[in-house]
Parts: sequence; structure tokens; C-alpha cells
Amino acid sequence: MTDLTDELDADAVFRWLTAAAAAVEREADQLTELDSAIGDADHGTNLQRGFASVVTALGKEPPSAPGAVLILAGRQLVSTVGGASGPLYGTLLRRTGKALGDAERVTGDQLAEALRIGVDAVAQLGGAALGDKTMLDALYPGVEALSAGGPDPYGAARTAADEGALATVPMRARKGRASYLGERSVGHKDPGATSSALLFTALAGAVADE
Amino acid sequence: MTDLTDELDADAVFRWLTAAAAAVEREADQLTELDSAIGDADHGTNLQRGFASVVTALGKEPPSAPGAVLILAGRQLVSTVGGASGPLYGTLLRRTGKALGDAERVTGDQLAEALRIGVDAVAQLGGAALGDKTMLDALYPGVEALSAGGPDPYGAARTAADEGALATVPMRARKGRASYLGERSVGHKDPGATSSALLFTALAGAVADE
Amino acid sequence: MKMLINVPENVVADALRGMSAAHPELTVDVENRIVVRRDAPVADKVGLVSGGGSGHEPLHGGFVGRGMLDAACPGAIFTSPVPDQMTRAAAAVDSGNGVLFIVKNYTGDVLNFDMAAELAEDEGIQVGKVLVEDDVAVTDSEFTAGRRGTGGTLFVEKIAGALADEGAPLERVEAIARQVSQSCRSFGVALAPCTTPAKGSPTFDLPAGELELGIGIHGESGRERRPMMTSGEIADFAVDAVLSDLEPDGPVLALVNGMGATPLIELYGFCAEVQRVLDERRVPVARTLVGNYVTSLDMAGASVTLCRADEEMLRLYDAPVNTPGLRWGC
Amino acid sequence: MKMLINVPENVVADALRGMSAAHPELTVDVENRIVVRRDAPVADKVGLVSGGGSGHEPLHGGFVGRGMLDAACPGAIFTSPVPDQMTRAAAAVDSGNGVLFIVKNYTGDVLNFDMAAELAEDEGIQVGKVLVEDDVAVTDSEFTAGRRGTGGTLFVEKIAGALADEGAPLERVEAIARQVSQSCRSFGVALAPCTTPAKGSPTFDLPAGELELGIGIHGESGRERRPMMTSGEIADFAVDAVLSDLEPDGPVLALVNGMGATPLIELYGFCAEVQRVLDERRVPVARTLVGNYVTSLDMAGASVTLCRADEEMLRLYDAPVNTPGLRWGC
Ligand SMILES: Nc1ncnc2c1ncn2[C@@H]1O[C@H](COP(=O)(O)OP(=O)(O)O)[C@@H](O)[C@H]1O
Ligand SMILES: Nc1ncnc2c1ncn2[C@@H]1O[C@H](COP(=O)(O)OP(=O)(O)O)[C@@H](O)[C@H]1O
Ligand SMILES: [Mg+2]
Ligand SMILES: [Mg+2]
Ligand SMILES: [Mg+2]
Ligand SMILES: [Mg+2]
Repeated sequence: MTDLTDELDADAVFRWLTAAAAAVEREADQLTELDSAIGDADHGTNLQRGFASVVTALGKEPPSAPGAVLILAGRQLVSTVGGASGPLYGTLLRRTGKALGDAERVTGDQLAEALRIGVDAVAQLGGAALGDKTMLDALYPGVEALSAGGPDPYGAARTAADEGALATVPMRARKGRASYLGERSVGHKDPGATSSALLFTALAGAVADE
Repeated sequence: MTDLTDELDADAVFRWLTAAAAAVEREADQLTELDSAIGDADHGTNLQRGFASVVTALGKEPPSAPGAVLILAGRQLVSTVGGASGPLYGTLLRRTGKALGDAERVTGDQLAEALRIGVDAVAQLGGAALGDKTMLDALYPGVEALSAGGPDPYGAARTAADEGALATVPMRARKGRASYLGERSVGHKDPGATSSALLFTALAGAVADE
Repeated sequence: MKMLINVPENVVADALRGMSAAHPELTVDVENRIVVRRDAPVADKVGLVSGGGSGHEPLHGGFVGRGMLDAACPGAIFTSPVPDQMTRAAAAVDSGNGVLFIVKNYTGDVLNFDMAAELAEDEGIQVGKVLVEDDVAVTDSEFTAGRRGTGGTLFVEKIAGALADEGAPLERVEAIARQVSQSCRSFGVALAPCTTPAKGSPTFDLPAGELELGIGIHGESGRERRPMMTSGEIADFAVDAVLSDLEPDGPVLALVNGMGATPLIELYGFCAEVQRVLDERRVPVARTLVGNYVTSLDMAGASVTLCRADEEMLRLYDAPVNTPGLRWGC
Repeated sequence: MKMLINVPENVVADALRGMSAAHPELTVDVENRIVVRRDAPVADKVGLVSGGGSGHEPLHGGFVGRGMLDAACPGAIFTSPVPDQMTRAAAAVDSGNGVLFIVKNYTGDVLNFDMAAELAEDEGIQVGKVLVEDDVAVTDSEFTAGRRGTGGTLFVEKIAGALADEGAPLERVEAIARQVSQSCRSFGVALAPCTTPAKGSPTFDLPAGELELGIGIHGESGRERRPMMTSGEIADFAVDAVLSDLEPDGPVLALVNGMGATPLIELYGFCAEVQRVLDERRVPVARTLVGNYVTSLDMAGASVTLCRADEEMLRLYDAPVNTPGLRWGC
């Protein structure tokens, strides 16, 4: 079991993002289907395109610091995804990466802190708050659980993010495209929250492989 | 039973065309359905529009000669139907009417002869021949049976026209819109032949009412 | 099938009312179903009149204006207009220089325009006629009503309209219209049938995963049904069908035409494939027009029209045109 | 659902290749997804750049040309473009007089254009921005991402484009764009949903006999579902929705816009009803534009946009425009 004192290197982050890309690839149809219900049916293909290009870019010349890996990945998402999720996820990864600085190894504590900075940046960029039925409803619980530490913080973060995503079902959307539906957005799981939960699942898997 | 020596007046022709209008009204969907299979799905509505206006026009000032009634009806069809069937049926009635001249009463023999002139005019205008899978395949047998006389010439004409229409099913169309389908026109009853048979049915009914 | 209409019977009249509201530069006679240039008759100019069944918009009413038609006569949906319309239109646009009827080759259109020509001539109007018969899907014209008129109509109306706009006499306008007509060939495919308001259901069944090759523009099914093809395969098939009949030895005008319900983004993608095939066949393309011009209600699909174009035809194609459906240079 | 495409992944690239083939007056960078006037940058002129998800054609690429946009950046289908596209486009059209970004109000478009503006400013390009937010179907903008940008975009691009064409400085072009944006309101209905190539099935279910009121242009379902209505009833509903928000006290520009798969004949019929309602409400209509301009792939339906227009806006609306999708006066 990995706890927050364990260190992560660039390779661990690389594995995280590769696992995320695989998860997105696997779940793309599902994400698009969710987006079809309360959005415009492109969230799966958007992230597929984005994460595929992240993997390609990292494969070409993988940076040697976790922060740099995340910054490169974030830039890649901004440049290839488009839509709302491109700038938001791009910002998440870039700001998290920037917060990590250029250390070659970072602790789980440092990652948790950096992720919180990244998630805050997403909230600021998109102007959304908890409960607005967006990716934040998975990101915040995830990063919260991670920061809380304990014997299995990554597993706890995954669970919290999953639950956060699920908790968007009864919410009425107040941001993003789903907000146009008003009451009709109730009863559907938010696609962005769902993909955010995948990121935590991928993270838990990647550190467990260590 | 009416035979060819019995005389018809303007009123009989008026009843014939009124009955034809009613039959077209009743069978419009069926005619359109047939036209949908091998044409452009408008034969029923075309004739509905045309015969409705024939009835209106005749109702306003009914001419007192059978020929004049047919000429007026034919003009009305030309001016309201459009499509292939408008000029063709319009010509059929106008030429038949012209051939009858302005006698106030005409015999069945005279009507049969005039109808043949009308049908010939249709053949000439449209350039079609027997077996081309058009209205002619009902019109010719109908007028043929009528001219043959006998105890029930109108009933015989109706039967012959019906059979003629049915016989278009296995034919390959060589004229009109159905011809574009080539082999694919085989197996469908021609809408124009079907409506032509209705004309003979209406005629038989109208003279029987006498 | 849902439609944005009031009642099926009024679809054409309602559309004409809408044209009247949107286009003050046209005179729209809703009752008699005639669309005329407001400034008709234009002095010293041959008048161009066309028409046909409705459901092919913008053809023909949308092509009335400077440099193209002087009047259009819309029939009921997919039903040729009646002679009275064309006679009236001819009278409205004749400046004494005569009128040219541009007629798509369908039995109904031919018969009704012929009758109208007779009537107009009786009224002392000089009438020329030209048939458009460009659809290569209809072969063996000995055993059919002859090739149908489809997309080529646009080129005939545009080019003859430009020559008329220059003040050429009827015989020259008629001659170039005939030349263009003979220089055009088209081929169309449907991915989904259309639905007429009167019938309310599709004009033919097309199973998922199949398409119709060689369709007409009246909801008629095509000559052949095949398993669904890619845009590139369709372009190969359609362009080759056209070229094998047209055999151009110089530049062509190309119309990549939508049947009504195919999104413009797909049409442009199809245009790229048409261009590719023409490149491969070494046919130089002088001009390309992409859009929904000669449609078939809500049919999904496209057609390709190619037109052999000499210098004069190109010049006239490029000349100013100002109509609701086609406009450039003025 | 059948489409006239090769593979879903290439729909946008194929369409751009087609635009390139059909429009020699445009420079189409297929790889970087930018459509630019061939004569860009035009000396002493503010550059207008817009963009957004693809699937709304002719918007935006079809509005590139004299008197309208200098460049357009198409994203993937229904997905806003990425900042790199807009930055590159800004660099391509900036003559030193600055660039105006015209952005439809969607979270994705706003975020990506904002990032692009920052990057372009870093490169020394002066950038103005205007948001189009005209869709009255989206109420309570406090509890939503704000009103969506739809049909009004056409009027913003046309009128601001005309002022830029006259050589006005960035601040004036930006000001009129903002004025037009604030003077526009729209409302849309869908009779049938659209199908995106990637998904391959309709973006929502709409039972026979029902329609969606207040739809967006990305296949989103609307605010409300009702039993099917006639064209006249829809016009009453849509026009009243627009008017209750717009409250015009003078003439308006009207756009009767098709969503993609609604035949032109139906749109004109709908236009007649829109005109009727406006007459009844005593709203004078200065100009009416009818057609498929701001579409949603193969969605069936229509939208109405009204724009309060003063003399200056009318003059600029009438000014020459020469683009694939909108052309008059030149
Ligand atoms: N303002 C916002 N703040 C945070 N997340 C947002 C915001 N707007 C949208 N999202 C997230 O983005 C997701 C949609 O992403 P995507 O479908 O890729 O973009 P688009 O909505 O542009 O099509 C939503 O499910 C939601 O989680
Ligand atoms: N050249 C012709 N000669 C005789 N009858 C014809 C000819 N062309 C078509 N028809 C008849 O007209 C019928 C179609 O009429 P209709 O559907 O009203 O006109 P359109 O084909 O113009 O839509 C055909 O079924 C056929 O019987
Ligand atoms: Mg989306
Ligand atoms: Mg028919
Ligand atoms: Mg017809
Ligand atoms: Mg999107």
C-alpha cells in the first residue's frame, strides 16, 4: 500500500496519465452517452483525442520531473481537446504541475497539495462551485480524501471521487452546457465528474503498480 | 340494362363525372400509394384536386350538351391537375367532348366512338403505346369492350378496364416516371391505369342510374 | 413524419407568402403561383421562364432575378405546374423580345409547358423552348421517357440568364441554353428518402445500411440499391457515371448538390472526394458550386453535375447574378 | 444513421479540403483548421476572427470573405476550437490594426478564446472580444452558463464585418459588435434531433408527435417538450418568446433560420407565419433573411432571430458582403 510519504517520480506520473488515457479510451462511449443526455455528445471523443495526444507527446520526449510531465500533458490537452473540458483539464494538469516545481521526486503529500491548487484553478477558470454538477464535484472530494492521508489515501481518493461523481445525478446543473436544461438536467450523471473520477482511479492504479 | 342504342344527355355525363370525382376521392390514398411505389406519390392528390374542381365548375353553370360538359371538364383538369395526368386526362375529356359535337343527346355508340378518338389523342400526346404500362393499358381495353356492344357494354367496359389495369402489374414501364425504374417497375400496378379503370366504373354506374 | 407546416394543402401557398415577405425584389402572385422579377418586363430583354413541381427549392423561384430567370411557376409538390401559370408568366415578362421556356424533361413538365407555349403563341408571344435532360442514371432513353432534368437546370438557367441579361435575341439565348443543356450530365444518390406532405410517410423504404444509386429529384427510388458506401466510394461511382457519358475534353463546371437534408459539412466533404476523382481522371475543374440548390424536400443525399464549359460559357457563368438562391457580382 | 462521410474522425478535415477546392478565394489550412481570406491581412483593416464547434455550417467558415470575417476556426463537431487555432488565425489576419474575436457564449468557446487572446496579446496583437448571447430559451442566467450564442452571430459578424470593411478602428468595430449582440434575441425549435458522426445515433429521443421548444444548436434537447404544433403556432410561440425579451420599439432585422434538415419550402412557409406574428405585434421588419445559416447538422427545425436595428446598423447590414454563405452587393 502506498501512503502519502512515499515518493513519486516522473515515471509514476507518466504511468498515471497512460492509465488515464487507457481508461478514457475504454470509457469513451460511456462518457459520450452521458454527455448526450445533458450536453452535446462529445465528452468521450474530446478526451480520447486529448489523452491520445498526451501519450504520444510524452512518448516522444518524456520530461524527467513529475511537474514537467504534468505541464506538458496539460498543454497538450489545451491544444487538442477544445470544448469546456480542454481548458479545464489542461489547467488542472498545468497548474498542478507548476505547483510541483521541478523536483525529480515528490511525496504524495506534495502531490495532494499541488492537486488542490490545480482544482482551485479549475474552479476559478470555470467559475463553478461544489454542487454545480461539474467535474468539481468529483475533483474536490477526490483531492480532499487524498489530502486526508491514512493507510490507503489513493484508494480513498478514488472512492471519494467515484461517490462525488455519482452524487451529481440528483443535482441540477448550474454551469456548462447541462445548465441550459434547467430541471431537466436532474437525474443524469455529469460526464465531466465521471471522467474526473477516472483520473483518480488511474492515479490509484499507477501508484499501486509502483 | 343500358345498351349502346340508349341515349345519354348532359345530365348523364354530369353524373358520370361526379361519380368519377367521388371514386377518385375515395381511392386517392390508394392511387398515391401506387404512385409512391413507381412514381412520385402524387397521383391521388393530383386527381383529387382536378376532379373536385371539375365538380365545382360543372355545378356553377352546367352546359346542356354532353360534349360541352366533357370539354369544360377537360379544360378544368388541364388548368388544375398539372403533372403528366393533367394534360393527358384533360385531353381525353376535351377530345372526346369535341368529337361528340353539340348534340343535346348522344347514343352509346357515339360516345364509344368519341372516346376512342379521345384515347387516341392521349396516345398521340403522350407518345405511349399499349403495353407501356400507362393509363392506355386500361383506356384501350375499356373503349374496345364498350365499342363491342352487347347486352351490357358499360359493364363489359368496366371489367375490361379493370383487367387492363391489373395487367400492368407484370409490365415494365416505358413511359412516364415509372420508366426511370427500368426492371424495378415490374410487379407494381400503374396508378394511371388504375384511375382510368375508375372512370369506366363511374361511367357504368352513371348509366345504370338512368 | 413531422413537418414545419400548417396543413399539407397549403405548403406551396404558405411558402410563396414567405417568399413575398422576404423578397421585396420579387412579385409573388400567391393565388396564381407565379414568382416574377419586380422590374419585369425588362425592356429589350428576352424573358426566361421556368417552373416545375415544388419541393426542389431554391429551384426555380429562388433563381428569379437579374441574370437568371424572369419568372418561375411552382406546381404542387413534385407536380408540374399547369399551363395557365406559364402562359401568365410569359405575358408578365415578355418585353416584346420573346420568352424562353426552360423545361426539365419530365412527361408532366413537357406536356404542360407545350400547352402553355401554344397558348402564349396564340396571344402573340414568341416562345422558345429548351429541355434539360442531364440525368445519366436514366439510360436506354428509347425505353424510357428520356433522361430526367436535374442539377444541370441550374447551369442552363444561370448561363442563358446571363446572355439574356446582355440583351441577346431569343434565338441566341435559346441556342446557348440548348448548348449548356447538352453539355451537362448529373448523377444522384440518396441515403434516406424524402417525405411529401400529402403522403406523410417516406416515398420509399431504404433499409439501414443501404443507399440508392441513381435517384431522381421527386422521391423516386433509384436504379440500384447497394450496401452503404463511403463518401469517397460514392464520388468514384457518381463521377465515373457522369464522365462515361459526358467525355469532357476541357474544363468543366461542377455542382456538388445536396438533396435537402444532408448537412453542408458533409457536402463539402463529398466535394473534396469529387475533386479527388476529377483530379485522378485529369478533368480540369473551372468552377465548383457546393450547396443545396436542386433538392428533393428532406431527402438525404447528393448529386454531382458536370458541365463542359467553353470560354463563353465560363464568362456567362461568372457574370453578375442577383437572386435569392444564387448571387454574385452584384 | 447513414452519413455522406468517409470516417467520423475525418469529417471536419474532409470538409475543409472541400472548401479549399470550391473556394479559391479562401486559404484553407486543413491541418491547423483555419479558414482565412486569401487577401489577408487586409491593410489598415481590423481583422475579424470567429470560430466554434463544427456542424453549424455555413457558420463560421462560410462567412469568411470581404465584409464579414477575415478568418474562422472550426473545432471538432460541436466542440469549440483550441486556442492555437485562434492565435494562429489572429496572426494571419492582423494588419497591425488589431483583431476582434467574435465568440458565442458557451463555456468551451469562452475559455478557449480567452486563452487564445492572452497568447495573441503576448505576441503583440491587440485583441478585442465580443460575446454573442442571444438565445432567450436560456433564462435565469444566474443559474446557468448564461444565454447561448446562436443565430444572432450572423448579424454580429455581418454588421461588424461591414464596419471593419470601411476601415473603422478596433474600438469602434468592437463597440458595434457589442451593440448588435445586445440587440439580438433568438429562439429555436426542433422537430427531429441531429446525429453526430462520432455518436452515430440521435443526440436525444423525440417521440413522433412531439417537438422540442428552446433547443440549442449542439443537439442539446430543449427546455420543454410539447405535442406537435403547426407552423403558425410555432411562430407565435417563438416570436413571442423573442419579443418578450427584446421589446423592440423600431424596425428589426429578422433571420428565419433552418437547423439543417428542414426543407427550404417549409422555412419559407414558416417565414410567412413569423411575418404574420410580427405584423400582429406591430413590429416593422426592415429585412428578412431565410435559409440554413446557423445549423445543427441534420437537425430538423428552425429558429427565429430578431435584431433591433438603427439606421447605421441597417446601412452596414446592406453593405457589400462576399462570402461562400452570404453574398450581396459585390
Ligand atoms: N464552468 C465549468 N466548471 C467546471 N466544469 C465544467 C464547467 N463547464 C463544464 N464543465 C465540465 O465539462 C464537462 C463537459 O465537457 P465537454 O463535453 O468535453 O465540453 P463541452 O461542454 O464544451 O462539450 C461537463 O460535464 C462538466 O463536468
Ligand atoms: N406518356 C404517357 N402516356 C400515357 N400515360 C402516361 C404517360 N406518362 C405518364 N402516364 C400516366 O400518368 C400516370 C402518372 O400520373 P401523375 O402521377 O398524376 O403524374 P406525374 O407522373 O407527373 O407525377 C402514370 O401512372 C401513367 O399512367
Ligand atoms: Mg460536451
Ligand atoms: Mg405522380
Ligand atoms: Mg408528379
Ligand atoms: Mg462540445
